[in-house]
Amino acid sequence: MQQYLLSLLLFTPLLAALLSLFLPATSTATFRIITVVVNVLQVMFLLVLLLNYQAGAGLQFVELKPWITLNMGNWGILKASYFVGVDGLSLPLVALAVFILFIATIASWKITQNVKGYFILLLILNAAIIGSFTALDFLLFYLFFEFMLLPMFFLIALWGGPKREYASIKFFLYTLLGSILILIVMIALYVSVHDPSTSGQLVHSFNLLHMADASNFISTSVLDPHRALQLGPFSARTWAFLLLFFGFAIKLPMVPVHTWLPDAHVEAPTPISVILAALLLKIGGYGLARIAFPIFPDAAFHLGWFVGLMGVISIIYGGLNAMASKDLKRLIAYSSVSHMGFVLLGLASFTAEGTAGAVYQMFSHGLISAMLFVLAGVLADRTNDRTISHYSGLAGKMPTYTAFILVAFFASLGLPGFSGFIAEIMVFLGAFKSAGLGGPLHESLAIVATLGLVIGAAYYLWTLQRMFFGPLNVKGDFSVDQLSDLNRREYFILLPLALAILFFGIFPQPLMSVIDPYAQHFAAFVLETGKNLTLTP
Amino acid sequence: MNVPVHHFLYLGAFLFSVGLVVVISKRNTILVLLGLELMLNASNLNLVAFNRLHPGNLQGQMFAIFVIVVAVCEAAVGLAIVLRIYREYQTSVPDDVNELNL
Amino acid sequence: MDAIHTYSFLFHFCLVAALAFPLLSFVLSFYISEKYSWITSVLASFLLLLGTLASAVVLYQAWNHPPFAYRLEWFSLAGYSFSAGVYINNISALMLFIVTGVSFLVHLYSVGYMAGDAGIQRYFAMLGFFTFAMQGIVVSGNLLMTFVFWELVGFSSYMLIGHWHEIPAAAEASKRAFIINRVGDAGFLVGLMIVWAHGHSFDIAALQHMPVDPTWMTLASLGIFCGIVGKSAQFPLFTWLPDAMVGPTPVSALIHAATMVAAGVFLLARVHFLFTVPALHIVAVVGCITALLGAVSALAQHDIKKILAYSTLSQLGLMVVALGAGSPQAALLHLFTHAFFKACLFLAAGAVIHSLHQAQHQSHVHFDVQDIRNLGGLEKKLPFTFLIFVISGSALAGLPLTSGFLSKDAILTALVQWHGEGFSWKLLILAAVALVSFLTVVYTFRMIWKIFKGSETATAQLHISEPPAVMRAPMAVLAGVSLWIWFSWNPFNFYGWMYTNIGEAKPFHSGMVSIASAIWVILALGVAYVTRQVTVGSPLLLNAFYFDRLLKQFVEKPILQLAALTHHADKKWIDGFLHATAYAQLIVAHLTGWFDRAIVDGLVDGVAGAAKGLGSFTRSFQGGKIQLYIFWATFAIIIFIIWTLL
Amino acid sequence: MEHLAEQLSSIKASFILLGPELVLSTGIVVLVILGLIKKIQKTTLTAMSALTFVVAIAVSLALSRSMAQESAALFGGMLRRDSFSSYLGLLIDISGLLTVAMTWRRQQLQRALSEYYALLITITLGAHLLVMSVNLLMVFLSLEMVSLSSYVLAGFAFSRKGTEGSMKYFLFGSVSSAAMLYGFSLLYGLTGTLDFSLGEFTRPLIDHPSPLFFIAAFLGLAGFLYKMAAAPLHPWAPDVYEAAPMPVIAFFAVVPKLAGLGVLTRFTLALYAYGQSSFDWQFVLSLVAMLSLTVGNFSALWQKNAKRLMGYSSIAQSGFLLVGVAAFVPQGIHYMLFYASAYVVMNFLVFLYLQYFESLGCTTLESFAGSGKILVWPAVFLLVGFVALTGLPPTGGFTGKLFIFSSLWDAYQLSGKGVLLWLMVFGLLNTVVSLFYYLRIPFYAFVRSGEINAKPNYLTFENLLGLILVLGVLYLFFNPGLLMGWINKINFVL
Repeated sequence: MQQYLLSLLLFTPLLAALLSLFLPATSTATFRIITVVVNVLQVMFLLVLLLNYQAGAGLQFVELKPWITLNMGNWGILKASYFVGVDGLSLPLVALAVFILFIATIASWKITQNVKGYFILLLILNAAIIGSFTALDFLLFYLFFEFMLLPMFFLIALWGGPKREYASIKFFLYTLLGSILILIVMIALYVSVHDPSTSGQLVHSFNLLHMADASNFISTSVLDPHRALQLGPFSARTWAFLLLFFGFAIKLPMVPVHTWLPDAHVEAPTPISVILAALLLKIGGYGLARIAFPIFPDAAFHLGWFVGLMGVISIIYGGLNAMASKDLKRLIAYSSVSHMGFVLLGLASFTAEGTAGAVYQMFSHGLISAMLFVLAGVLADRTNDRTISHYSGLAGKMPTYTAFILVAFFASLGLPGFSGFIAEIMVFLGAFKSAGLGGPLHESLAIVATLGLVIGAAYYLWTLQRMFFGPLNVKGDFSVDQLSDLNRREYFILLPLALAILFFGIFPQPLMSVIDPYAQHFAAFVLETGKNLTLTP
Repeated sequence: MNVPVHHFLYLGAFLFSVGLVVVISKRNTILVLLGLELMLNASNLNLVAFNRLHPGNLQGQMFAIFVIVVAVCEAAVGLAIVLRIYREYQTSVPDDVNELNL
Repeated sequence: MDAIHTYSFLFHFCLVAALAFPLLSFVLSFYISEKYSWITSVLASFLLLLGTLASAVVLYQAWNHPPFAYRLEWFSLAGYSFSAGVYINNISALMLFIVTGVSFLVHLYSVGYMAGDAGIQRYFAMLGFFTFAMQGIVVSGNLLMTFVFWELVGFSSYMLIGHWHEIPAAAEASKRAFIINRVGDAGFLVGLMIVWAHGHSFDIAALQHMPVDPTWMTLASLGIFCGIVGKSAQFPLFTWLPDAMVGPTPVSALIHAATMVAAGVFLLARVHFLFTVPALHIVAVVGCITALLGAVSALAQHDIKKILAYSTLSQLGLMVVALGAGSPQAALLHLFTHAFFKACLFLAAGAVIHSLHQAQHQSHVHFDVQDIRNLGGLEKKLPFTFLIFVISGSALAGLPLTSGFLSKDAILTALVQWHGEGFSWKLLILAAVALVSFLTVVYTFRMIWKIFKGSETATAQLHISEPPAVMRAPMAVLAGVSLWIWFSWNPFNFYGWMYTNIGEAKPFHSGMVSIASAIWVILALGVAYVTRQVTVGSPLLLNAFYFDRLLKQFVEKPILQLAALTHHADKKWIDGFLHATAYAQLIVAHLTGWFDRAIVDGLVDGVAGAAKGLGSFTRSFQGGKIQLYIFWATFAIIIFIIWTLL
Repeated sequence: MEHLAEQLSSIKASFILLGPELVLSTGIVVLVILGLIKKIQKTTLTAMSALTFVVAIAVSLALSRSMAQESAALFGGMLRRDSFSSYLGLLIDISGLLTVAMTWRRQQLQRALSEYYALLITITLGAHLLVMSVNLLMVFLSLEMVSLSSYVLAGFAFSRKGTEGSMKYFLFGSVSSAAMLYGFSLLYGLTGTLDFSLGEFTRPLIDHPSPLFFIAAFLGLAGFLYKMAAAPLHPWAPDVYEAAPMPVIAFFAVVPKLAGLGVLTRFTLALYAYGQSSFDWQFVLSLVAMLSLTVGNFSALWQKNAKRLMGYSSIAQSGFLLVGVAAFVPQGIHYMLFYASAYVVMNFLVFLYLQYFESLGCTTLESFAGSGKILVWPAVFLLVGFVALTGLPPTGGFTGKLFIFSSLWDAYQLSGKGVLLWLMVFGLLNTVVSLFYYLRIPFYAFVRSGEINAKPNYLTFENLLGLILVLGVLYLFFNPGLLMGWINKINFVL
């Protein structure tokens, strides 16, 4: 079974979705149960995966099956494969995905409208997310990447808040724009790259590993690193990198292409917000680390400062916006923008610390943002009002809720003991160290980024002060009586999240030992290759 | 009498242009159809005239004959449509037939 | 470390126990049902007592033995190990004991003080956690771990200052304290980044051999100093400390004595070797400013706790000056003595407040019990508290025969030695310190006089009784250790057992300084007595030079404005219209605002607008008139042909 | 001069290779005759025309199997049957069959059904001939065959608007073909031959390039562009689409387009002369493609009527198809054929359901509101169709676009022409714009709430056919190899 683990993870939800399709829409409970069963199965597969994973052994659980092979005569053979595998980058994210999707299913219990459609879309989304994190073939990745769009669009547009139509379309357009940028590069890449394992015949491969090897570029191609064609101010490779970068940055999201996020979050139903923040954003960072940086290390090296700068801008701009937000969900959404800036900064450092920090941040932010959105959802469920200024002194009325809020807020602002701290400090160390190792980031970037910590503390504590402290008082169209404390289901959604955040904050080693070999390899690879390719005329 | 080929071509071009202008500007559909005929005949003139350049090759003349036939068909279809238009709209001014827009 | 000393199992056990008991207290508090919440208070105090005993054993075993170092790998990355190290030498063992001890006393005191409070579980939980975090800083042998506990101290102080969260001022002050600390911590983090980039280790022992470029070293040490400025409430990040007085008084005692502000000075002493000479000069100047500022501001305060808070500021300033002057021992000595007498003062002040509150509660008279203008003549009603106040106040003032005299003497001596011969700016600092010690006497005397002497005013009608024994006992203990005897046999010579063992002893002691200092203090006492009726009515001093308002005006407000601006800009994206912002007063704001409107806004609005515009343009050829279609097509073809041919 | 006997035998041989066309011609005659019978069942007519298409498909398959892959010149070089034209012919026949299937659902509403079918088959026949033509005369005749029948068919809604559409189509079409004819006449004069596949045709053009030649060739192209509804000869499309019956639009969106594309491919390749031409036809085609994409996509943003929206969509799709030709690399043509095949499937998928919804009263976009909640399957299938037209995975539309644009990238690498890079970026970004309007109908159907008078009925003919088409669209994504393997065998020679 071991060699099919990833396929099992991937196809179980799809099969379940197919099964659900043929069940009558009236038996609502069935769909919930099917989804939970899928989640349980996925957790079991994941456990087997984790137990058999060997840290430092590179890609594992690889499945490589031919998918599309087209013989185009003189032009060569077009080859795409079903190629999946996990390594230190994808394993934490796959684990996160399985965990968060489970949480999201439980959080979806209260969905009453069109249950069948909802859970089918959720299952499709599930498969697409897992697929994106495991695919090692560009075409396959792109398939999953695009596959997330439509379910997400409908999940927001059908089950969302009052401005859901606007938000969903904005989400869709933005993300599609990003994916088109990626598509352009994908086309350019696979035409330019050949599969080295086949001699004699020219095989155009979608294999990401082949693309990441500079010697696999066909020498006549525009993207050949040794014959960088100049197009306007940049070389073709730099352009390609920029397209990929912006494509993924939209997903990340990075300032200034972030505005879809607050809207999508504010309007999306709670479980979807959770998935959006915890998983979909990570695909941006994952794409950068898996595709953009390794394939164009020279361009990445050349533009590393820019990537880092955008990261810092995101950190601060996102933080400032969060500070001014009047809606709790919007605040959390902006804090996501701010936190994902660390991923950019870490990756751009070209150091093991920075890379590990970036991956850790993706994992940790997945947990923390999930918790934050669940919490925001709890309040919205009670009163349908998330305006910060409408609340005051909730601590007395909802003590357990406030306790979880405290955990989530302090975890998010990077208090030691919570997972975010490890991630952020690693990013800082890496980013600062970068210049000393010949990396692209100037020291000042890391120093300016520390402002983000202060701003983060400011907006969270201010929110605490405004909403939870002071005398109990509410405004708006609801009464204090509606503010009941957490019920059991909510409690059991939040508790595992809080424990996980705490666990990975206090015991980083299990996760770090998985990330470490990857981070070292990544940093060394991009730095060395980036430098070498840049030096070759 | 030896008229150079390009004179025919000028005439053809002139006929074509006149036809086009008629098509674009006339307010009566029948006249528009006439303009169309002019345009077709401009080509016919060309095709026949080019025989001068390619003597022994009858393709041009052949073509012209076909064009004449096709033009008849076209006129037939066109007139039928105009009749229908007149029945529906009580007008034969193309500009007034513009319910399909935007 | 030539002789390898093997530490006994008992030592290990007690070390773990000393740290574990406070943490246990924190954890257990959650498991006690709300009905029996009073158990928490007793249990917590008991656990802290055990912790104190354990730390006493640790102190005993470690005293004057080679340092105990233990490294546990926390996690590793890229071949580097991020370890959680423990490093115990005389200083840390002593500090551990003092922290745990003072904390125990505060716990004990709180049993009485906080009895009946609704959030008592939360209170004791955080108190335990606060102690644990501080202990972490003390025993940590690793800068990263220090930073971890450093932040945790910030967190627990946030929880404790804001304990009475229903009071808006408490919520505000706690937030402020945390954020200002965060500002310092950001600097600390920069220091850590520099250290890591150059040394690849956070281990304090290993860092001593780190070869570093002096510029980076200076920057690193200044970065770390930023953290210290935040935590030890130095200029300019001191405003949170007076504000934090809204928290429960025992918490103030803890913060001021052992657990929070002490952390900065302690750390500064511990990483003193990292500091380069220019960095130390800055340290000295900052300390001096803080000391002066605290002392003058204390003169004008009316609130008991505020007076004490500003006095802490100024005392901390003194310690930092001593550190800047290159004498960690003097600073530490003062830190230790200060821990006792300041805790004692706060507890005593708490006793006054507590008693008056109780009395007020019975008689339904309402006035601000913390305002010394409302007080007076309490000597008779609260004799025990008065005695405690006098002893600990003398220590604060640095009167002979108290611990404060000794440690202040040590600082002065260090400064005298530091400034060397001749005339330099260092002399100014010395003078300032002397002035501070003079002022300290004045405001301390004035405070005690106003509370206890004179005639009763507002309190005359009240039936006031001494606080319960559970509160009195800790006060008595702390007053006891405010005497000289615990620090040096000779009341005029600080060069006692403690001083000589907390650092490389510098054999420099000038009797002259002691005598001069004693005379100076007595003189100050005289001046204080003479001017006891004079009130310093300067609002400037009352508000500590309006520093927090300054911060508000020039830091907070612009940031909020900036935030509002960016948000506004983001919003406008969505709504699709612009309007002039009232916040655009600053140039920066203008610039970012412009950027956002022009570039960021432009994206969606622009793209959508352009798309629609283009759409209506391309559509405009589609007017439904067929001849026009033909015309346009002809036109397009002609254009096409011309364009291609040219 | 050949002997008459030889000529006759060659004509006889040609007739054998003209099997599908003969079948279609027979079909026309039979249908016209059947139409004379007063009491004929409408179903009989439908069955008859379906049969015609089925037989035509069968014959073409048999023919392409039996024929050696060499291309064969028919009737003394007037037509050429090769694998390229056979494939396009097959696509056209399949489209015809699907149109008949769509018509079947509304045959009771259709007046003059026998003429309707006869015209449909006539257009198919004309399209067949058009893609086979290598002679300008033949091109003109078959194009007119398609056009004249189309003009009439466009008015087969027998409504006011239908007549108007018919007239506009007629006037615009006649002018375009007149212009084309004028261009042809000049070309004849410049080259001395009407057979553009011959070297004689291209040689003088390479040797003596003159602007006149460019003008002539461009005028010729204009006729094809008009047939494809590509900019700048597109304005008729939305009007005609709005007015004609739904099956007719579906048919118009495919058959004349593919026929025009086929002949345009042959013609431009001849003009391009393997890059020896002094005129940059690549540039011209790229420009046309970009213009079509822009006009189609951006104008469609505003539309409120589903049929009209599809009119603009069809303009934009012509742009995409032209991209494959503009690459001027062999695999570009192959990829274009792949996209064309996918286009047939997704186009009919969309129109099938648009007709279905039209029968329920959904004509404007707003009227689709709420339909997705009651008619789940039709709405989902329609969504798949639109997703495919947008070009998102996992549909054949995506694969087609991927292929087309990769050949474009290849062409860019070969030639280094900036315009190709722009075309690529521009074309792909247009996808985002197209998404905006393609998703509007599903958006109304699923997201907006509204009333619709219908009962969910899963077992309809539409759903069966729709399911087949959906599976086809998905299959083309997951296993493009099968179709591509077939297309790859197409040996493209002029």
